[in-house]
Amino acid sequence: MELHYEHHGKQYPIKIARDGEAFMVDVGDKNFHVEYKESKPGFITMIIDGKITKCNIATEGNQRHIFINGDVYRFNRVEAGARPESFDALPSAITSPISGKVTAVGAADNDAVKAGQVIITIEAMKMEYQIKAPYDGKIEKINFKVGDQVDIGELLVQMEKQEG
Amino acid sequence: MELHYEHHGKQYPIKIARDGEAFMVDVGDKNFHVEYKESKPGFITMIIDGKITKCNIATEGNQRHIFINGDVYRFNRVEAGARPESFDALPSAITSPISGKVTAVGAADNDAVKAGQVIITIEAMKMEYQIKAPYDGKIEKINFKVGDQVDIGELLVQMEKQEG
Amino acid sequence: MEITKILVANRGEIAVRIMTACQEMGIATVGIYSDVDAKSPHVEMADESYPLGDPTPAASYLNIEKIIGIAKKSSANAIHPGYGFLSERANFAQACKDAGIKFIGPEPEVIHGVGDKIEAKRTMRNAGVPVIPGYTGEEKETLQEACQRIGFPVLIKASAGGGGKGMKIAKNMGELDEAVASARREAKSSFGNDELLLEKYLPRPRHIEFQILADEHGKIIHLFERECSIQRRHQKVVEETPSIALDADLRARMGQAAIMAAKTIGYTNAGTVEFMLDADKNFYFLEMNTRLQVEHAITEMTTGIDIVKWQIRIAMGEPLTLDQDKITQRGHAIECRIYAEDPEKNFMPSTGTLQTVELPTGMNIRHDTGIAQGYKISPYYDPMLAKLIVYGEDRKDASRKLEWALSNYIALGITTNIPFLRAIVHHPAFVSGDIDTHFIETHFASWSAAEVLPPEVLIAAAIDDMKHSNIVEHSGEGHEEQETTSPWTTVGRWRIDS
Amino acid sequence: MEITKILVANRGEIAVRIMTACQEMGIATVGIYSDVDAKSPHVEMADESYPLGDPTPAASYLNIEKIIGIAKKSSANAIHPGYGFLSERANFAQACKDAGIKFIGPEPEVIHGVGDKIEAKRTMRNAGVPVIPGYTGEEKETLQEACQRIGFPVLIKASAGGGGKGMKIAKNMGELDEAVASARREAKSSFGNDELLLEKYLPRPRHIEFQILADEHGKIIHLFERECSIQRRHQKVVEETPSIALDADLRARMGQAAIMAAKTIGYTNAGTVEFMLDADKNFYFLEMNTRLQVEHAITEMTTGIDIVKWQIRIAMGEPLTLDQDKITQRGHAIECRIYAEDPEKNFMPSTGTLQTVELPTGMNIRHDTGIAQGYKISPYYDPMLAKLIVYGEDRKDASRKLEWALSNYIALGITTNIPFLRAIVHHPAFVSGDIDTHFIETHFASWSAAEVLPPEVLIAAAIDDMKHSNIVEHSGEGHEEQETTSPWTTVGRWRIDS
Repeated sequence: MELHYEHHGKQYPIKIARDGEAFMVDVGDKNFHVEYKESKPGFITMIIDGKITKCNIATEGNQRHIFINGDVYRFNRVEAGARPESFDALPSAITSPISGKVTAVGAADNDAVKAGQVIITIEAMKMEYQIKAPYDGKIEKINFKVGDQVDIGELLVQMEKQEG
Repeated sequence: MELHYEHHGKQYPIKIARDGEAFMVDVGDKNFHVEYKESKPGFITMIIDGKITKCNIATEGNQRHIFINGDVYRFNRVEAGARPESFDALPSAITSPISGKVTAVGAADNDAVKAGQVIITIEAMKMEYQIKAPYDGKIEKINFKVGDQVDIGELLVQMEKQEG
Repeated sequence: MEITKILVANRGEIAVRIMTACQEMGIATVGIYSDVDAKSPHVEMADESYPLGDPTPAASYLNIEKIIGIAKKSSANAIHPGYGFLSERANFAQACKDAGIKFIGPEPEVIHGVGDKIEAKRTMRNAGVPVIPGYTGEEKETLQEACQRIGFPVLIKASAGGGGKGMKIAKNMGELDEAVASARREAKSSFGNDELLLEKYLPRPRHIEFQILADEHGKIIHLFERECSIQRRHQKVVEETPSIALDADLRARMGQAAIMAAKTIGYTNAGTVEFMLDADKNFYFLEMNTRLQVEHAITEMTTGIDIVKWQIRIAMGEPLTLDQDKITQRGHAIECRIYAEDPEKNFMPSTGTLQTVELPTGMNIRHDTGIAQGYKISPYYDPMLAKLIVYGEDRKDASRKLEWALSNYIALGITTNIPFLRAIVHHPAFVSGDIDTHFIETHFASWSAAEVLPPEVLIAAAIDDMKHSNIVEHSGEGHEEQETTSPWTTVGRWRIDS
Repeated sequence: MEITKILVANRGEIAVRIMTACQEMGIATVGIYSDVDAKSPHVEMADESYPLGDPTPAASYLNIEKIIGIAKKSSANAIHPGYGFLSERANFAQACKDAGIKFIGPEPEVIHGVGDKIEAKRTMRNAGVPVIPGYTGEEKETLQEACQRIGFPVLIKASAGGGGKGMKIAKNMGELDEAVASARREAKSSFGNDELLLEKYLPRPRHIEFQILADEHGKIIHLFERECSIQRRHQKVVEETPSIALDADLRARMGQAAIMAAKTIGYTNAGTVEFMLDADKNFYFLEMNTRLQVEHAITEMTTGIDIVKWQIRIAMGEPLTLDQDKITQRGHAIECRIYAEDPEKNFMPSTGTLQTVELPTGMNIRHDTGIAQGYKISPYYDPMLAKLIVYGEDRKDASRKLEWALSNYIALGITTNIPFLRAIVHHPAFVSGDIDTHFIETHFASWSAAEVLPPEVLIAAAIDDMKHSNIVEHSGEGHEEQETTSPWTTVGRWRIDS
């Protein structure tokens, strides 16, 4: 079976097949023979080409958190050929990077805004976070008003990029 | 509903009924009004006649382990009217108080034995435990031989008490 | 006064810490909790706990009326405020006093006096405690004269301000006029007030603080220093003791200054005197924190003294039986604050649910926390999840233990700063102790955890996904089902019916 | 010699303890496990682990050939034996040496020499270390003359024996003949050998031991004493340091004697010199343990020194950089051994599965364990489940912390000695420090946890049983089902498919 992961805008296609109790995994042009044991949920020991590697996994929807050798890797499982997602380069939708309360709205629907202009301010955990326009453009719709609770990932603002 | 518990040879009959979300419990001639919350399995907070009490429960078969105010109580749930059990006063069966390996057998079927005579020696955790005859009598059957593994509670020896 | 029941007016790890001390001393505890904290460990731990309702801080842990009401209702005769929230509010200390409840901390007037930073500095200067040289306009001299007195570089900042806005540095007299004009413009636009302060600029200051204990009979001691230079957004991230910047002489002088500072204002209970230490080993009083400090644990590890128990004993009117010359500073302790935040995105707080959790344990590892596996991190309060504190025979030993502990600190499901903390501990500047308050902005301005995914990470993810996709193929007897019946997954008791 | 990979030839808490030290030092670890230990934490923790098969001690953790074979196969260049098992077997130390593997402990000859108790005492007496006065028959005097030299009471015991068999006390010369005759009869019948030993009888001795560190360059230091008088079946149950029986002078003299004992035999690495201390504060060499001690942790807490790391450094040939006069003993530490045993039934070991578990945590609580919730306790090895170690500013503070910790130590499903340990800590003789090696038989001869069930216990059981009986009535949507889906019961990650 083929699986695809995305991390920092880069896609990683993986091919995987069972080999008896073990697995054969292709990463890029390299092939690995892997024995895999889950001692308790999320706690994994692998023997990759003879080398013992331990790791931990947490999964939430498409998101994967993997702890290995003291490092944590966060990335997403994606469909083959999916366009890379990135908050920085969202074409028209600005989603909330944090859960919190809207304390200020600095623009209105149909306003023209400049890149860097603060559109919405969200207060979370005693600190303020400013959501800025990623480019010059026009606000199509602001989905929240002052006092609203907003969750991480929710669509805050729909924008139209000014061409040229 | 009525429940019976036994501890140190003594029986405790309890009457219990639901009272809305709470419970009415009779212990001896006293009646208690109890609110009961299990925050996670085995972790319990009760409000007994207005007083907060926390405890922990573990259950295995009829056995109850309850941790309360730093003390641990071990006792059994029994059927109403059941005869009190006691290892010391077993009429004809000697069960193993420990899991281990039989290292010596000091009598044979049909032997006459004296109270205190060692019938079976069990080795467990680097120490030896001697199973002695609780009274003068006759061995009916010894269920294990040297080298056997024996589990806690298993019937080791069937005896017949010598009358008089 | 005998304290028999303490209401802990806080949440999270510090509430748990304080309640443990109370229980060891045989004192009953009262917990309070907002709606989102109903299942928190501090609620379970308290002998009795009462709801505050609405989780908004102002409506819950900052609600003086509600909290005093609960204290009265539960017959608590003392309140421990912890840190943050109401701990440095003079009006809360006063409200406790008015209600006949002992506030575990200094007197309301002392809190009030120290709260006015400018006034506090003036008091300290008059008492002979070194304060950073500056110019407030009160002085009978011109700005230029003040600069000559103070020495360049100087820092010009808005007196109303904070957070770096309206701050300018002048390196010499030639830069002064333009710096002042620019600062005034920014101050005006940011705060609507163009009043300025001027003080000596310390290029690479360290933040060094001294722990104080003062009883109600006039005895004051210090428990040595804590080096807290590693900060982001003016919040401490890594603290250690002893500071490698101090030698025995400087330590003694700073300790004396800290005691003098506390004595001058009639301080009682535990407190912290914060200093800036410049590259030439000059130190200046910065401010005094009139409460238990987040990082108090490193002092406890190196001195062997339980600061919270002493807070309670002092509040009971007991005399300090600790003597300055008997207190020893041994070994080295480091604390890391574990935050739910994303260091790659400007330390933005993160929320979510703690999933796979396994904490490092072992000798000389102290883990103060108020959360557990399965907990939802809400956006209402400070994003600090826990404090990881280690002790070693020396700084190197402690650092290696910290590295080990961070490398074995498994807490998945929420983005935390753990990889960032590891990077700090590995950094050559940290290893050599070459740190100052600009450490993070200097060395970690555009830090990123990992640019590429190593093959073993992809392999683990792929096999895990393949195994889970099997559930769908052979539904009903797949992986999830096995997990549920495995002994590994069974929390709590089992019911093996015989 | 650089040690790069250590095989830990042990199991349980001590294997975990040693592996943590290795990992902090950057040394790779090899674990070994018998069939019943396949899921133990030490197996998970090691970088690589190898099976020993058959759990019988002789076939597994005592199997020199298998263990040396695994060390060679895994390229481990050192072996740490822990305590128990092979730790004091000279032939194992020799086998390691022969295989070119560094044994972390003293030389085989030293282990062998100390293993012969009578020979060891002779060596110590010759070196001027006080040894209990006695008569072995070698002396050129009559039994009566020996008794006059030694002073009554005297103890007569079988030289072949142990466990109290063939032991008799004579309080004066008039009782001597009958005591000797009686001891001889018992010795003959119990051991088939009527040879006797005679030594001074100490009515209420304390067991006091000193921790030693000796490098391979001739430097020896001690890390002060441990009081280990509270024993059952000659196994220690509660240990503490410092001992309240020692003052500074006696401590210094005993420390010197301990160093002398180690020096005399050319001791290297960590070791323990055990003494008996009588009511008149005379001390006598008892024996030397040539290994890490179970109770080493209390010394680590009061001195701040990591004994296991020093064992490894010493084995690498590093010089001891600790100086005797710089080592400080601070505060008070107490250890309790948590055993799976039934104190109401003559400390019979218990087996079963650990169910509801919640451990006390907090500052200055160290919990060394190699088991976890869901573990089956098998009858193959020592019944010690864990060590609970606490530190306090003084003995009272430490005792109260220990009380708190034991009162919050929830480990149900197996009968443990925890209620018994609480009873010890509460006992007036313990509180006042009036302890000796007969403490348990004197004060707890027929101890029983609780005679009656209090109403709240019965109420809890009844409600729990009623709730569970409901499952049957409304099968399919009852309590068990809820438990399975409750977030409380979910161990490990969740899979929330979006």
